[in-house]
Amino acid sequence: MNVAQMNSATTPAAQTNQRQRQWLVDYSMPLGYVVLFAVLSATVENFFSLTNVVGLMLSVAQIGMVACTMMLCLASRDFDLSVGSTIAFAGVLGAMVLEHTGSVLLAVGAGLAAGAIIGAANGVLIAYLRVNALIATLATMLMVRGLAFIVSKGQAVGISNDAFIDFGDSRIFGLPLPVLVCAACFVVFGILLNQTIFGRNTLAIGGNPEAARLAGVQVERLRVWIFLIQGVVTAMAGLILASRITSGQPNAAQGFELDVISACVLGGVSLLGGKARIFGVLIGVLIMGTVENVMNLLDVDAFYQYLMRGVILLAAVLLDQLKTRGERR
Amino acid sequence: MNVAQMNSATTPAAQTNQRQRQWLVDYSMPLGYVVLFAVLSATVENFFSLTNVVGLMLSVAQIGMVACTMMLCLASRDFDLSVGSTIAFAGVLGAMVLEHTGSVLLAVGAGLAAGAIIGAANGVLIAYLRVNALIATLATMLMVRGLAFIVSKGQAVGISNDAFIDFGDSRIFGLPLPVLVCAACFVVFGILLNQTIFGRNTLAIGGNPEAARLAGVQVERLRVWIFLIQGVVTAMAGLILASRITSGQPNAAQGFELDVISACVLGGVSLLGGKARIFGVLIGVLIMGTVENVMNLLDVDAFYQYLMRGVILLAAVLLDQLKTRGERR
Amino acid sequence: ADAVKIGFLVKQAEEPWFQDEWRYAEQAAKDKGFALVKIGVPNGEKMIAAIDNLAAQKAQGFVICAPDVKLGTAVERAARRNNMKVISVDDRLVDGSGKPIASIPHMGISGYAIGKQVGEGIVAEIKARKWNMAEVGAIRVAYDQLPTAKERTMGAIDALKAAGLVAANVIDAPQAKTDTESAFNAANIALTKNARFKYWVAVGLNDEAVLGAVRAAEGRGIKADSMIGVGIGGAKAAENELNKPAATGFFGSVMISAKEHGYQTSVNLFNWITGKAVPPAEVQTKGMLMTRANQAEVRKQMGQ
Amino acid sequence: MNAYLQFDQVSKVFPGVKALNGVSFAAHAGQVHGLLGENGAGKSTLLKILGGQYKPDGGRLLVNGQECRFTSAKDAIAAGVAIIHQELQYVPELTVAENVLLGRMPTRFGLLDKPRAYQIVAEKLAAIGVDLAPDAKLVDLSIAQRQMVEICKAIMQDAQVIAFDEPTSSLSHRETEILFRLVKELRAEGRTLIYISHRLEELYELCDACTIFRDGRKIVTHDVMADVPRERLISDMVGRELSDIYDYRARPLGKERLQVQGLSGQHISQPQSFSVRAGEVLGFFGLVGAGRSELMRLLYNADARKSGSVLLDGAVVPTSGPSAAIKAGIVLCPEDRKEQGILATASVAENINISVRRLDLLGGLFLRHQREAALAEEFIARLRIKTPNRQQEIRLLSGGNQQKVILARWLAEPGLKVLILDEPTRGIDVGAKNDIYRIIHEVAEQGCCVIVISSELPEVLGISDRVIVMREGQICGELPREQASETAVLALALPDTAPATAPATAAAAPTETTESSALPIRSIA
Ligand SMILES: Nc1ncnc2c1ncn2[C@@H]1O[C@H](COP(=O)(O)OP(=O)(O)OP(=O)(O)O)[C@@H](O)[C@H]1O
Ligand SMILES: Nc1ncnc2c1ncn2[C@@H]1O[C@H](COP(=O)(O)OP(=O)(O)OP(=O)(O)O)[C@@H](O)[C@H]1O
Ligand SMILES: O[C@@H]1[C@@H](O)[C@@H](O)CO[C@H]1O
Ligand SMILES: [Mg+2]
Ligand SMILES: [Mg+2]
Repeated sequence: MNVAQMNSATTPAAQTNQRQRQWLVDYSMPLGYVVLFAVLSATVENFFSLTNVVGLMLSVAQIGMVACTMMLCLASRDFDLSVGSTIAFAGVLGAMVLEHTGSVLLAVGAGLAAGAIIGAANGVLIAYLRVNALIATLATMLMVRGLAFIVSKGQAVGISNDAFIDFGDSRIFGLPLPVLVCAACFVVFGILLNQTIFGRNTLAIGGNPEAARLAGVQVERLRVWIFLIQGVVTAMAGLILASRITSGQPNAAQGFELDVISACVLGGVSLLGGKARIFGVLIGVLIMGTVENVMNLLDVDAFYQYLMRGVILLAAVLLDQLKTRGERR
Repeated sequence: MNVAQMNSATTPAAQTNQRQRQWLVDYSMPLGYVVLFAVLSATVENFFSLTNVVGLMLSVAQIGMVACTMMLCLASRDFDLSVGSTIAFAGVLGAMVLEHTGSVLLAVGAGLAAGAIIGAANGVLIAYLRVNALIATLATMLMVRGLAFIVSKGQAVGISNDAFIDFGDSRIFGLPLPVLVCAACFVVFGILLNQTIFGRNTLAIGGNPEAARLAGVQVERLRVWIFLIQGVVTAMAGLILASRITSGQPNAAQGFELDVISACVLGGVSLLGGKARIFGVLIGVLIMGTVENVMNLLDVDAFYQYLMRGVILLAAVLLDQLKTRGERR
Repeated sequence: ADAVKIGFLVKQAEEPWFQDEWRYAEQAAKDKGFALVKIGVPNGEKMIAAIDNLAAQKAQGFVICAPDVKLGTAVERAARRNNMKVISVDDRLVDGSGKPIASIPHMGISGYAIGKQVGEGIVAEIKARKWNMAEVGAIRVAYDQLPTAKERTMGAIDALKAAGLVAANVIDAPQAKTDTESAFNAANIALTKNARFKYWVAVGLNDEAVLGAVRAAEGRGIKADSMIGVGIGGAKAAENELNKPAATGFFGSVMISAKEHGYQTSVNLFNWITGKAVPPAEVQTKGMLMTRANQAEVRKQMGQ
Repeated sequence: MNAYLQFDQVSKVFPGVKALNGVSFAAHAGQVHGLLGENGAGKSTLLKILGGQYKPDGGRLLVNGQECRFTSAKDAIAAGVAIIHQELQYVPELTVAENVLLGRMPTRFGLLDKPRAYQIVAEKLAAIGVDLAPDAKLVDLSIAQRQMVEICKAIMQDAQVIAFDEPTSSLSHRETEILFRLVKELRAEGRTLIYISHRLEELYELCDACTIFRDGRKIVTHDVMADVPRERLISDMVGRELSDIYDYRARPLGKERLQVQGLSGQHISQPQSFSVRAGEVLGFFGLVGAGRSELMRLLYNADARKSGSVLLDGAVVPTSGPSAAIKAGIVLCPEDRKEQGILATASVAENINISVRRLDLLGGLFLRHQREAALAEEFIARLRIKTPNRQQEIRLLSGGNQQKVILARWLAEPGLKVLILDEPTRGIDVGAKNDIYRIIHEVAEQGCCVIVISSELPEVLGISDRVIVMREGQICGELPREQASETAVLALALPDTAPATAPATAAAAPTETTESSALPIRSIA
């Protein structure tokens, strides 16, 4: 009907226009990264080589895995500072179990179980006991780090089991296993976020917890699950790290949490919850890794690396900002 | 009249009851701390002595100063990760100027100016260029730390000027100057928060930036001011630290930002903005310092200190949580 | 007389090295019958707070490895203010202008000298393997924001240069943090950039750093026969590596004696406080290169 | 008795407020039961109890004869109760379909079946008659559209009991029409419907029975709505008589005070001009999305301008943000109270003083607490704001009372010259409406310009000296009070069915649309 059409908010032409715009907004980050990658390949010696690119991916494998679950966590308007400690603890525990029992299965099981428990504890504290997420996970961060030191007596725990060590080292189609695991995480969590009730409810409780609760979403349970999964994936990252460095080190991955959260935010995940794109997170992770990689390739002085990292971080978000300019005021 | 009474929103008795309840909610933290302090005095040897209490206060003087401004920053729904770097940079710069010119005035001036510039840069990035506060201040954190390393060539800058060193050391009425400066900050920022339009507008933009803007608050300008003040106070803390440790250290105060933010959150400042109590922040800072102090007095093992710190952090928020239980629903 | 109580302050309590020092200091406390308070002091602020804390506990003195040597004046002042005796361990304290502080006795190592020992150990092995110096690339896993780290690695590189390594063969791999993974990532890039070398050697501030470089090399098929990595410290991380059934690129570690540092400094301070003896102004201890071949012997000599 | 839904002695106490005090009444299947009452009377609280959001402190709730003790919204949903809340509860970043099916998305092999979800929702939207893309995100929709999504969400639950809490407060005619048709269909299907509104016309049109609340207590239940005279309803609600709620009195108008020249912005693509005379009340009418709010936001410097200028008393108003407008004497009560109006966690007093305090500071910085308190108390009394005390957090007030607080914020401005009210009576009870109209006229009598945007036609006609009508981002006509009849205004506001634009001031013949649609318009006056 005429009336309805005229009245409707947007004409078809305007709609296509908006779609295109939306597309640009959605894919500007990947596009930007492709351009960056091309430029670096052309200008930075050794950058565009299989070994370097594989090395780059390997260097962000751990961050990437955990960023997938951190994305869910941030999307639900939460926060997790305990991931760095969990990596260390899972690695140490796995190494100890391995050395005592010689069983890879038991070692991996113990590590993952520890991650699940830590995550669930975070979740219960935050969802049911309503402790502020920053404080709760800061507390578990301290406690878990303490445990890692205590069980290992502060010493690195050596690993001599070849089957376990091989995991971090071996390659399939030229790609190291840790990179493949990380890629799998992106696929799995991308699907989880976009194609499952779990993912949509996560966004819903981050976007408007009250609305989600009123629609019958079991907000508390969901939050515990998110943290639990985060714990398990983080523990897995810790075990893989232990395998790569052939030991469980209690002081590994300090400051890791900030790297992961930054990668997510760089990828457009909102700290205020309700917004997340797996693609963005991937790009965020890659940007972080690329910056580090290129600076080392170019022999940038350690002190200037700080400066550069800051500048590039800013440049990335400012560019990202441009496209949303004028959208709101 | 019976009906009217039943009907009227509140009976006088209910009102007094509510007042009392409110009072308890408002002062439960200070009360809790007083109880904690009493218990520790009775049970921990050497805790309740002038030297120890003064030492405790001295140990939180820097955190305290910066927590005052961080409170404003969080109240306006922002975030500042760059404070640790600013402390280091201001200290290094002050020490260098001091060693070159021998003028305390110039040194302090340079340090404070640097702080103001860093703060203002943060503010402009966040308020006008709309960069996410986490990323913006993470970037300045990296850049300023880099600058501190670059100007000092990575080496601590020694200070031999006695006038400058004495500042950190001298006492008035038995209280060290840094403690007095910190106390002054609490008074000034307490007044600023509660008794001035600046403080109220800060809370307003934290509570609902759009509503505040429509109500005539100059949101952008105010945010820049908040960061600028934060920069200056942080630089002051950096200079005082340099005076206390008789050198400007480019790698000083790493992780400081997390301590400060934790103290604020512990004191009931909401990360979602709009809520802040100077009293709470004071208590938050004191709890952090006391925990550290007591653990050292009791010679708690370094690894168990992690555990304990986590446990106590949790205990503090859980206790705080109890009182607000059932407030909603 | 009053019971003696001394503090033992270390910059990085989580590091195995300092855990060991503490352990031996405790041994001394038991042997001599004094009380020991151990506090970690990761930065200048915490250090001053810890000294004040010791004063509140009525300790008469402390042994310290400060987070930065330039904190010397601050340590000296804080000790004087609280009327405490102080001995420095590991790192020698200096004043604002960089001169060692004479009033504080010291027992420790020179970062540069230890580094030199690393370099010399590598040179000896290169010669033993009859490598051509021109074909050798040297990875310096760098963490220059930490002055001792810089000294150590520069010492090692200087020793290599003295043996004929040209500057162009030295490749800096700056690590972002001091853990093994960061060293791995940094070394990985260094290897990528310099595929031209046949042989590799690696140095770093500690065992963890060198371990990262060794693992990165392995990832590219550079195994024990074409890699010589020598770390510093000789604690568990090195032990794990040297006890593996097959040799790895981690050739050895220059071990320093936590026992001597921890035990002897505590005893010296105790004697000083009780008026038995004034400690010597400066004692430099030496490191020993520990390899697969000699590890049992070195451990015994170092008393560990 | 076939009372499908029964409240029995239900009570609810909040700190300092007895929101419900032993309320009992029954609603029947196949009927629409209206709830009426002043702002803060407890209507929404009752619905929140019905929806499982609050637990009652006393009393029972029976659904279909069964006593229900809901512990969460989930329980209520399971028991066949759907609520459309007064404060819209949507997830901004999710799509229309995802919001509608929140918590109930269809799946296939464990994965979301998006095509099916979109299809289901598209069909439902089409059936209802709402023209919305199921894959649009809620943030990109107007408030009215979001409200329609909420309604669709509740209806999709296929619940036996559906309760509407002021659903029309942010809808305009077209959507209102759709809603009414829906409500009637649901009634015909035999469902039990609860309907809260402050618009008496609506209640008369839709409700079979009604219950009136005051101060948390039930005053009376009328089993046959149509038999109750309007005056009776009003006096039961507000406890006093109200004859003419608009209270219009002709005033002498001064010279042109506010001149708006060629304003354009993002959604107002063509430059728009108008002016207001001193003492004039200018009404703005238009359909949803006509651009009224946008135009006022441009005037107020709240959005970036593409062109144009604003003159007040001949002087150009600086464009540097709302603070500049306020300084010049122009103020705006925004339409979206929750997002743009209230400082949710601040007190009532704080919300009133936030702007005006700048004029009365000690040394340009320090607050004068006593004067602020006095000012707050004055307005709480003057506007009859229902709050336990001035320290109460504003978010705990009922919607209507929040609106009054925002109004107080601006009435407190001593240098007030132009008062812009965007949907000022949205969600406000009849008594309070009357208060607000009275205030509007008082302000006008003092020589101020008052601009009122409203989607309630009777209101616009009742209070305005002149009416401007907007359509699709443009001012399309202007009618003086004498010529501003319902048909004339609607003729301008509705999209043309005839090719020619209606002449600006003519009371054009009613178009086909106006005739055929049962527009819910009734004059109270
Ligand atoms: N969570 C709460 N805490 C404290 N007081 C509350 C809370 N919710 C509602 N109230 C108070 O309870 C009373 C009833 O509020 P309610 O929202 O039910 O009113 P209402 O009849 O829906 O009003 P309106 O027509 O304005 O929407 C009001 O005085 C309100 O301030
Ligand atoms: N933030 C926004 N994003 C996208 N479109 C917007 C936004 N704000 C307004 N619009 C569009 O601008 C046009 C004018 O909207 P405006 O709110 O000014 O209309 P209105 O006449 O006030 O109607 P309403 O009753 O909906 O408030 C509409 O098409 C609306 O969809
Ligand atoms: O920091 C080092 C420590 O790692 C150990 O090697 C002893 O010397 C210190 O300077
Ligand atoms: Mg209501
Ligand atoms: Mg509008």
